[in-house]
Amino acid sequence: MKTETQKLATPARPLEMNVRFDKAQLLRFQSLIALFLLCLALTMLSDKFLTVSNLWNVLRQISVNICISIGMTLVVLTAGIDLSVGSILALSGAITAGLLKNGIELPTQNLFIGFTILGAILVGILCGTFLGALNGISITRFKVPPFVATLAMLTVARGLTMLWTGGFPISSLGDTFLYLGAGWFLGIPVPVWITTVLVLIAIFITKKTRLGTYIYAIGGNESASRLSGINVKRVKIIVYSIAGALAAIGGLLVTARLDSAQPNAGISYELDSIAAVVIGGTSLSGGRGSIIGTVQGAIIIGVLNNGLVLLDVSPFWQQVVKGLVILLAVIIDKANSSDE
Amino acid sequence: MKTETQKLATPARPLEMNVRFDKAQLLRFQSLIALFLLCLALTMLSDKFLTVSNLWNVLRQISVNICISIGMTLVVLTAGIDLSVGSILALSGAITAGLLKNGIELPTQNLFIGFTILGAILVGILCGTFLGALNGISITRFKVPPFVATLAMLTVARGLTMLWTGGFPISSLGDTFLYLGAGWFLGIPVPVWITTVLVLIAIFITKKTRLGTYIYAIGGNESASRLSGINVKRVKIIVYSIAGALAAIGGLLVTARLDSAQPNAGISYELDSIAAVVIGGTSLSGGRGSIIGTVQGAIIIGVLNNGLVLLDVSPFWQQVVKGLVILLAVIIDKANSSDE
Amino acid sequence: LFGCKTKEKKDEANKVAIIVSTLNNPWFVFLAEQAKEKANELGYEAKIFDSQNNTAQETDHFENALASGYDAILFNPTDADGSIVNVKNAKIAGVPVFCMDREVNDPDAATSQILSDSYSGSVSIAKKFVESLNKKGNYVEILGMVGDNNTWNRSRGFHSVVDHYPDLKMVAQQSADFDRNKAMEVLESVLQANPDIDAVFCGNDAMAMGAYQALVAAGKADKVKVFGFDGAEDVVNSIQDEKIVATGMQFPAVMAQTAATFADEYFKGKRDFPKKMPVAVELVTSKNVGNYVAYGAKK
Amino acid sequence: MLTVNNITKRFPGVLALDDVSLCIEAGKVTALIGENGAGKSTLMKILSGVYPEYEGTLVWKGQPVRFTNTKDAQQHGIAIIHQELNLIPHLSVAENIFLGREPLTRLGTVDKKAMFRETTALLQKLKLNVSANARIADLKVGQQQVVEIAKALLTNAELIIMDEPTSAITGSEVDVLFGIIEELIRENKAIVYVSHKLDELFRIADHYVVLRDGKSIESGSMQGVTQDVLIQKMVGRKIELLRKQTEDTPDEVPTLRVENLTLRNPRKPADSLLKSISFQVGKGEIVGIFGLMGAGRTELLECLFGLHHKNLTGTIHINSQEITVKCPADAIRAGMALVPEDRKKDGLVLGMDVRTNISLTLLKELENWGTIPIGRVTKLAKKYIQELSIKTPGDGQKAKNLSGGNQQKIVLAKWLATNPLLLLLDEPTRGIDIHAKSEIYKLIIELAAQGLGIVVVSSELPEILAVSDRVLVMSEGKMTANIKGCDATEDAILKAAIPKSIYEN
Ligand SMILES: Nc1ncnc2c1ncn2[C@@H]1O[C@H](COP(=O)(O)OP(=O)(O)OP(=O)(O)O)[C@@H](O)[C@H]1O
Ligand SMILES: Nc1ncnc2c1ncn2[C@@H]1O[C@H](COP(=O)(O)OP(=O)(O)OP(=O)(O)O)[C@@H](O)[C@H]1O
Ligand SMILES: O[C@@H]1[C@H](O)[C@H](O)CO[C@H]1O
Ligand SMILES: [Mg+2]
Ligand SMILES: [Mg+2]
Repeated sequence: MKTETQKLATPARPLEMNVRFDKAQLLRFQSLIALFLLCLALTMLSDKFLTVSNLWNVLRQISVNICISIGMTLVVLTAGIDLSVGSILALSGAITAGLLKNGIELPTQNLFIGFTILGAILVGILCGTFLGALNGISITRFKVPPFVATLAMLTVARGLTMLWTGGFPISSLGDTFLYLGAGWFLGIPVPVWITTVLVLIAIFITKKTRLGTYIYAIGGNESASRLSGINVKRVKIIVYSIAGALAAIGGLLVTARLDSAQPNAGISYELDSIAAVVIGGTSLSGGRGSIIGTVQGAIIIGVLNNGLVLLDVSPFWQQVVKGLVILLAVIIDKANSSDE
Repeated sequence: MKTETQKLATPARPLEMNVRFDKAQLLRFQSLIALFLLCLALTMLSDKFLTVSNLWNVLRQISVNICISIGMTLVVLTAGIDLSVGSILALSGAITAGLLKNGIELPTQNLFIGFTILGAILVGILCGTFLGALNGISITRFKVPPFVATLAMLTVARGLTMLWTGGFPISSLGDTFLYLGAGWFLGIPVPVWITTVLVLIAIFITKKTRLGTYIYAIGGNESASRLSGINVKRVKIIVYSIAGALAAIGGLLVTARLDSAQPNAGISYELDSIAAVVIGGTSLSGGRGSIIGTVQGAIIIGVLNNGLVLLDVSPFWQQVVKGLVILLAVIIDKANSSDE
Repeated sequence: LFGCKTKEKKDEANKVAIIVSTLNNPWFVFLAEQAKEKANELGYEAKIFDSQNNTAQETDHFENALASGYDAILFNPTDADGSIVNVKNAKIAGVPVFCMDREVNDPDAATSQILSDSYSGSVSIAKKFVESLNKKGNYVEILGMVGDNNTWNRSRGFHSVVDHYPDLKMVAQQSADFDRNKAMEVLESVLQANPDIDAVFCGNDAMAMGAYQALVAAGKADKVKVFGFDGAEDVVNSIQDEKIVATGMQFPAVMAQTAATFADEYFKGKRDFPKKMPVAVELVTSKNVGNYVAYGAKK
Repeated sequence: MLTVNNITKRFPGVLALDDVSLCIEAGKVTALIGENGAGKSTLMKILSGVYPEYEGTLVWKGQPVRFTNTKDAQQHGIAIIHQELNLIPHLSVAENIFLGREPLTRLGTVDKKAMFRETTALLQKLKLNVSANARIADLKVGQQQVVEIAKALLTNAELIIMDEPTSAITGSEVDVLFGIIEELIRENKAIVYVSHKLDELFRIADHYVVLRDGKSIESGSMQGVTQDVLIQKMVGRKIELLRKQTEDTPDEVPTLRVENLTLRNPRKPADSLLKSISFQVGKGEIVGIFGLMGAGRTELLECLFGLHHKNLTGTIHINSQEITVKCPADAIRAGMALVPEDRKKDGLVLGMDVRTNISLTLLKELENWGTIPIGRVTKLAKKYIQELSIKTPGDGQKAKNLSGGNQQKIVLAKWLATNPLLLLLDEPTRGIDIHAKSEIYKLIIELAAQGLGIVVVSSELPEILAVSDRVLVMSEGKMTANIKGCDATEDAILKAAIPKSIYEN
């Protein structure tokens, strides 16, 4: 028997290895092809595209979407979806801004401002995490379909934002805070630093930790996962909380960049985010996909937006072109993936 | 042995009978509970709610969403999704309006206007059907995930609308056309007539025809359907075309009602529509659900919007309340369904 | 029964519906709230309806408002043409409609229209624009929502002046949906393609602030002149600090209060209202900014 | 009637069929045998048009053919009962049976009446007593398999392929099926029959064809062939299915003690699916639970494993310690492991690789410093791939690409990895080849020897008799017999399995 198993295996293994390689890396290679072609085209069309400053510019602009899309990827991997990210982003941003602006009741300001910023940020992120957890709870405990649960949250959180801000922006939050969104550190924009770190953590979680494996398992076959002793409900609640927290961080970045919390921030961000996830090769039915794929999905979208403006395509045509290019990108990827 | 199998199954049989009953009717009963409670509450809270005129209001207002949601239900039943309905609605509406306004090159107008209206309408619907078919093709032939394919179409169709209208509304299309959206027939608003007919046709298709069975089958288990010799690709293309056609009809209703085609009509209608479908008990993973459920989902949303306005809820609070009520409605339904 | 219905209607206080195109933009929030305050002050019940830039939803609001027996509508249309039907229906139902800020293209549908003249407003901005660039330079135009007719009123008004100066070159024209963040990102990218621009004209103040932020980030804030439209708080302050050159001050408060007062007079029996009552858009620059506050003139 | 010439089929990393040739005669039952992963299903899928790409040729009634899809094959008169159920969960039995070939009324609508009529007739013929309107999702695995059979019978095909049609059904249903097969043979139709239950082959097959590692080893007439000979040909060497010499368990504390377990039927609170069940499993004891389809065995195991906590009453003791299991996690913590009945639905994450599937129950233990060292996972996986001789190109292969039998072994592996106190096996050798079977029996007995308590639910009497120290029999949710292994005889067991109610009339 043994000899036999080996016999079967020997021709197979090398093949297998890169099949396996596929699964882990393929998606990445995939999106890279489309991304590469896209960049190539833009470089040829505009000499302004492939410049250091423009690349930083693109990266800074997509950092928010990437930030949100990390959480979205985890959610989608569990075969869920989160439509509330945009509203949670707005609410957390507004809360942080509000606390920063009016929330300082300490004697010696300049001593405590640093602390206050940190405090305001923490509260903002906590609020995002909490709303995310609520999503998770209504989905697991009350069995509400993720689409409905998070759609409800989308409306509620937007309403709360309006109530908290009264519908008016909260502006001029001070340079220290602005730095988070607009500053540079070691020649790299601060938001890019932040998202990079978040991406690395997310990759680590998905590839190396138990939580990561559980997320894939639940998306792949929920009942088998439950029978294997995985606490499905807890994992899902955690995942939605993470998504909420990341949306909140996204909110901080937006607010900091604008030096102002806009009550209508983040409207329809959920679409961009899900788009990044799906273009990145993650399946909406769960169980398959990768953070790195999502990052590339986000980059494709970002590069596209940037390119269309560089070429000063008229606002009308932009949408047409954008849609077609995205379609094309995904088709190219499919064509180049041995994946069913 | 024979007698034995019989004996064994007897306990199971009644079980399955009413289980079966569930599946067919439960969803309907479900949503009715939530809907009933909602209406009860509103009737008690406002004497304006339960008036004939107001009920016609509600029905007229939801007719467009129902119209779109019929197509959406079919798509979702095949485990797909269509984000492009809003844009297709805008484009078809604009095309019809454009043709009506500028497309008349016949000598004796008043003789041929009727024809022209019909012609314009047909072209509008055809265009919607065509775009829907394109969705279906990129999903089946090019294996683009429905989310991306229709998201791309959302952008493209919106762009085309802007190009066609130049960003300006196309208005005053004549009373005959207006009648379609604002008129009354036998004491019932015309749009309500139109949607009712469409709903009946859709129920007929899903319950009585092969196409209907195949739609459920594909959503329930695509590979099994393929093995049973169903032409999955064709069915899907048909379904997305239908969705496109219905979006176009929705576009006509909106345009006719406003006597003007708005370039930014239908923005974010896909969310309302999917919400109606899911609240109506259709599962986003396909294979289960019903048109009638969707209709009730749409009514719930419509009644809610109407009610919140009748009661003096401030616009900001409205969003909060709306979200919570929808969540509650679904939870109530879940609680009342013995379904897993 | 009908009689008693009308009778009880008599002793009810009149109700006023305030239907605005969107509350996703502080400008309209302010407009709506001013109208509400004034109406309440005059002793009427008032409720705000948000059309969310969706004319169909606006129609729903009209129907619901008429169904629930409002007696007057203070109206900020989503669309000059699309909203005509709604106003007409109200007229048929015998409910007066007073338009605020945005116009409906029908001379006698509305009882009266108190309008902010976006076109001539941006004409005067354009004049300032030409002057402060002294007739030459590269500029960028950032449009509002391409589906919104104020976007085009402003763009047209602006170009009706600026296009007469061949040395003023528009190097890019992009839309940012009246949104601060979008405006910033768009301009960031535009700056990549056109590093040496001299001015940016924005379709509203939210976008002007976004544009300014982008310029700061690119270290060009002092070289490039930014022009806005609205008279929003951030921009008024920025003009004070000479960060932004000029904006067109609209007077939402004035428009809203006038509309509410008209409604009051209507209830009291007055019928002859000016069909159109333009409220001038005033040019705000660092010279006269002292006379203004957010969305209006200093009292 | 059908000749297969030099068929070769490759999958990424696998040579599934290697130059296979055979021929199938009308009016005969051809048995196709081979170990798990030998290539049986793959070959059948080619014959029925599922896989259009392959090397080699098919000759159907003298004509060379190449089916482009299943419909194509159907139209040529070839029907197949797939090994893995291919039904639409939320459609009715009738809709499933007629899927893709619905009868139409004059109006062009689906003729539901006709479908209902014919289906009911068909179900009667197959003695499956469920309504033609019942939803597939509400049927048990066994009942579903009968529907799958009905589906194939509906087309009056000339060649009917049956890929392990009896893997989920028991005595009476099998008899019915064989009755029908004989009928078909009388109508001079051809049958290809794939099964790991050799005794069945001797009952109905005329010819046999042996596949090994994707090659056709040999074929011939069943006349005068013995089990051992067949096994020899399949496995390439001799194996004897050992029968455990049963021993009484020393009366120390039992590993598992269950008292008055009663399971309310959530849909009809009136009746209960399990009626006050009490039994024990001693340390190192193997308890076999026999019952006819729908007896309640699966529910019983599921209850022990915490799946029906809400509707459950009664007490469970592990090592004389009362425990409450609210969810599988609790059960696992208490030292239980459950190999479920339906591996695809509950056993495996099909989209994941073998390695992860095996380690899924054990990640907590493998974890160090909050990370999962891939090395340990691979080591664990390789160990079990070895021990259970799981046939896979590598521990990175996706579970869904393994043959049915090998998938089952993975499920076993992932539970053995938790080395539990009590092992619950629901139909543990369903679809598993004779060789693997004996390996698994050996394993079960070994594990028992190491002091594990083991419960084996099976619908195969020989299996029950082979491994049990003690045999429990269930019928209609009641425990109807508790027989010492040594006194366990076929008819004693069957007698207890048949519902009492039958004797009354
Ligand atoms: N879709 C596939 N992709 C890759 N490999 C596959 C695929 N299907 C089958 N195989 C491989 O082909 C070989 C034969 O599989 P097959 O299912 O035909 O075996 P089998 O004889 O039916 O086994 P069993 O008796 O367990 O059903 C196995 O090694 C299996 O892993
Ligand atoms: N979904 C269902 N629909 C109808 N009856 C059911 C269902 N689930 C369980 N039952 C009934 O519960 C009882 C026990 O079923 P169960 O599957 O546990 O028996 P079993 O002995 O495990 O059968 P099998 O041999 O198929 O595993 C049977 O009477 C069965 O008819
Ligand atoms: O007048 C309003 C405001 O300028 C707003 O900022 C955009 O829309 C215009 O109609
Ligand atoms: Mg097989
Ligand atoms: Mg069972």
